[in-house]
Amino acid sequence: MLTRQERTPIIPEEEQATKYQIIVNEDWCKGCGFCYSFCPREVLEKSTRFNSKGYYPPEAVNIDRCVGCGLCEALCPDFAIHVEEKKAKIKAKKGDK
Amino acid sequence: MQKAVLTGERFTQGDIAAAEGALAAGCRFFAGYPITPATEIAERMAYRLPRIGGRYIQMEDEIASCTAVVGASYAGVKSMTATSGPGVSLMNETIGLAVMTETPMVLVNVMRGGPSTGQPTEASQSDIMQAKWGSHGDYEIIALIPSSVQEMFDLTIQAFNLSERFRVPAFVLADEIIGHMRERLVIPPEDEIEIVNRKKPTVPPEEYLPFKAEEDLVPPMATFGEGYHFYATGLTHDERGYPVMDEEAQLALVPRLCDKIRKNADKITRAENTETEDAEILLVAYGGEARTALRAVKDARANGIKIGLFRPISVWPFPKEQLKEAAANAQHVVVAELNYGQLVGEVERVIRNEVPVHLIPRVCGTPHTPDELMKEIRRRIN
Amino acid sequence: MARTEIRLGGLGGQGVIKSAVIIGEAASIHDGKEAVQTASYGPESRGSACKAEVIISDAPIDYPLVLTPHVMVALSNDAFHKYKEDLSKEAIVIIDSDLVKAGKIKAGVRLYQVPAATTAHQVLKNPLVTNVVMLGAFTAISKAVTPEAMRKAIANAFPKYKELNLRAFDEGMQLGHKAMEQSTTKK
Amino acid sequence: MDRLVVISGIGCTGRASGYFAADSYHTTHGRAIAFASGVKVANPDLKPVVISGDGDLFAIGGNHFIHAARRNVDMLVLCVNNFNYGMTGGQMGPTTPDSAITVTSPDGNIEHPFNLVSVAAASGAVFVARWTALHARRLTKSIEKALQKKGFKFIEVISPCPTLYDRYNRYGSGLDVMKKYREISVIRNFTDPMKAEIDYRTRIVCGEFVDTEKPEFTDLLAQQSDRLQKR
Repeated sequence: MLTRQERTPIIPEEEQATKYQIIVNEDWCKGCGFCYSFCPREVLEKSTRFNSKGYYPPEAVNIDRCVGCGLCEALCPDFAIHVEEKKAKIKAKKGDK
Repeated sequence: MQKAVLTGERFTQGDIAAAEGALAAGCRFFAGYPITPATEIAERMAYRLPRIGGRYIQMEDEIASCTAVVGASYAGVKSMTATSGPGVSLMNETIGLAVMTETPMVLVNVMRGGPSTGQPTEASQSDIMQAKWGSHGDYEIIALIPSSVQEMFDLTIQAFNLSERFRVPAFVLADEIIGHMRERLVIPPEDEIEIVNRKKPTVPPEEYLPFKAEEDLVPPMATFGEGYHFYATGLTHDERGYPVMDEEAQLALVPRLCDKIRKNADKITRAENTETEDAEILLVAYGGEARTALRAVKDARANGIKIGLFRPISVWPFPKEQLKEAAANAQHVVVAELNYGQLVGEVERVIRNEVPVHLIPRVCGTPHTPDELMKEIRRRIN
Repeated sequence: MARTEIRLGGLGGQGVIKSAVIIGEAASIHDGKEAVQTASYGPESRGSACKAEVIISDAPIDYPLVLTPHVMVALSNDAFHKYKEDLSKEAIVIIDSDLVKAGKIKAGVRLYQVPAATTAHQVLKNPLVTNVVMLGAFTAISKAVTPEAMRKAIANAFPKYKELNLRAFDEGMQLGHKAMEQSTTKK
Repeated sequence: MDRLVVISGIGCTGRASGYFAADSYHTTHGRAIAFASGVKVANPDLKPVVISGDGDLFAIGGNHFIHAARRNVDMLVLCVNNFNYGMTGGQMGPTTPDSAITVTSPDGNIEHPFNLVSVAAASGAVFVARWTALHARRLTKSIEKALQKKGFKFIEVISPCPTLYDRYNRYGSGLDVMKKYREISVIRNFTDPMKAEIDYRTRIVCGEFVDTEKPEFTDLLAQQSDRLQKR
């Protein structure tokens, strides 16, 4: 058995903090709350400002905790959320091809 | 492997001739549901299509059959179905969809007596108006009416050609007489058969607008799987194919769907005249009944009566100009049809009140005999 | 020959329609004449009286249905009595004398009796060829089609049983000639 | 992507086909599967995906569903089940539960609903799964898996209808319903579809229930045709 100190974290916190961004198309949001209610990492929260339809869109308050699982994007009934890896990573991906 | 085009002479049924005409026109998909008196077409297609690399599918009902035909046509294969009036009643929903999404397809309706289940094994021409107005909404359609086994073959090919050319469903409106009788059918060599295929887009996918019409009011048609990634819907749509519910969209679409047939009518309509030049009595008859009429005209001419026959071969669009010409010297126009009065309305619209238009209807399941017809004509004219 | 109207009557299942198709094919494809074949279709396909008709002509055929038959071939009693009423004057009527009892018939009609069923059973050992025996008799008596054309049409119609059916046809031709020697015209 | 054809019927889910950058077609009510059958038989290289609702696929289109499944025509059918006719204003339909309130069952539905996975399995589908809208990632995996398979595949997606059905039956907001799914749904792969319970209030059995192989219709058609052409 490895002790806790010996294990390498699978997702190093410092790397994680720069990895993902959540883009919200606020005006498409109808405020259903699915995204922030079911985010497994509590990244999203209901914001305090109205969008043009009068709903409170979500905002990523803990983006450094995001693991890019995409559940918020998948659950959004209005295609208003987009989760993507940050540009540095995207570049690397393109380079792979 | 069997040949798609069975060049040569044979003694065969009208229904079989329609199936062979379809194959000669390039039809490689048939979806249908059994119904008298059109079943022989499905039976022939079930036997022939797999032997020439085509596909036959018997669907669960006529709605499914017609819808599968629309799907197959969008998948790029020339497709058809065959049925009788009760089947067309079910298919009308999808005929509207096919009109709206500008789908080339052929429907053979071997008409029988109606309404409802009616007279399955008897002859009738009572679906003339159903073909035109069966589905809801404003639209135009093409319908050709054969008078012989040979014409079942020839007109089925023409129905395919017109349907492909104008991206509109085309009917072959046969009656039970022509569908079931046997005559000589001459199938020409394959290279002598004129085939028309739908226009294909000439622009790359990113510039393609699936419902942008060209000068002839017909848009080029991409098919599924070619990389155009287009969308089509039965809703009112714009040139991109996407639903748009406003006035302008409906105004841009519906008149074009009608006008592409109305304004090209001279390329679609066809009719045949027999002894019409000096005819004082113009008889109008079509399909199986036209053969009675032809005999009646010959007999009457032998007795010195100046009578001629105008036979519409396309009923939709109706050959207005040809009728006007044929009726130039007529003092009476007589319409004989195997229904209680359908095409007579179109004839009246053309003739207006210039000379009397008489109707000789017949709804009993058999055509008039030539003598009966002449008697009816005399009764109305004197 | 202007227009010959032929009617075949029998019971559903006796090959009445098939016989009419063979006559039509012989005339239109092999004799090079014009021919139209029609049938009355009822809901039953076996056992009820049925008829099939052929019109043969040198000129294109306009009206495709039979009005006054010039030739009638009857394979059943029911059909004979049901379909004999509108025969033309001097019509030729050929009956299978094993199956049809010729009762009253119009004056002027020439009646020919052919024992087709017995011949099919006893000579050809196959009752299924009764209709082809009748086709032989029809060809010999009516002369509406040539025997050569009929033989070709029969061969096309029964590719697997060509020999048997051609023999049945030949037997029928002979019976036809015999019947002509014995024929009577109703006065 | 060039082989994908997305086809939908009419209803809340009807417009789904318009959201794809792929060949797509929006049919009349109930006919998406019949259209897809035509597409697949005419060009077997294409991969039809039908996305539609419970009313469209199982009431007006029910006959097409069972027969396409019986024939095993290669297509994926995704049914978004919201237990009522949403687009036309919340009428009862073939999946509306016993005693549920809708505008056409204002005193409680007395009809017995279809269990869709059971209908699909009994009709012959080679892949049958059920997820709720909350199981977005498992659903995605099932869709991926189903697309790899040949034959008639069916996935039911239980979905909230917060503006109509859920409101009439006092189930709360869409979020409340989604939370309810989290509470009552259980994943039981390979449960007998007949026993895959679906009770909006107490228990929704989710999972992949059927995953089997059998000859596909257009393959059989092609084999038969090849054999006949060689004659």
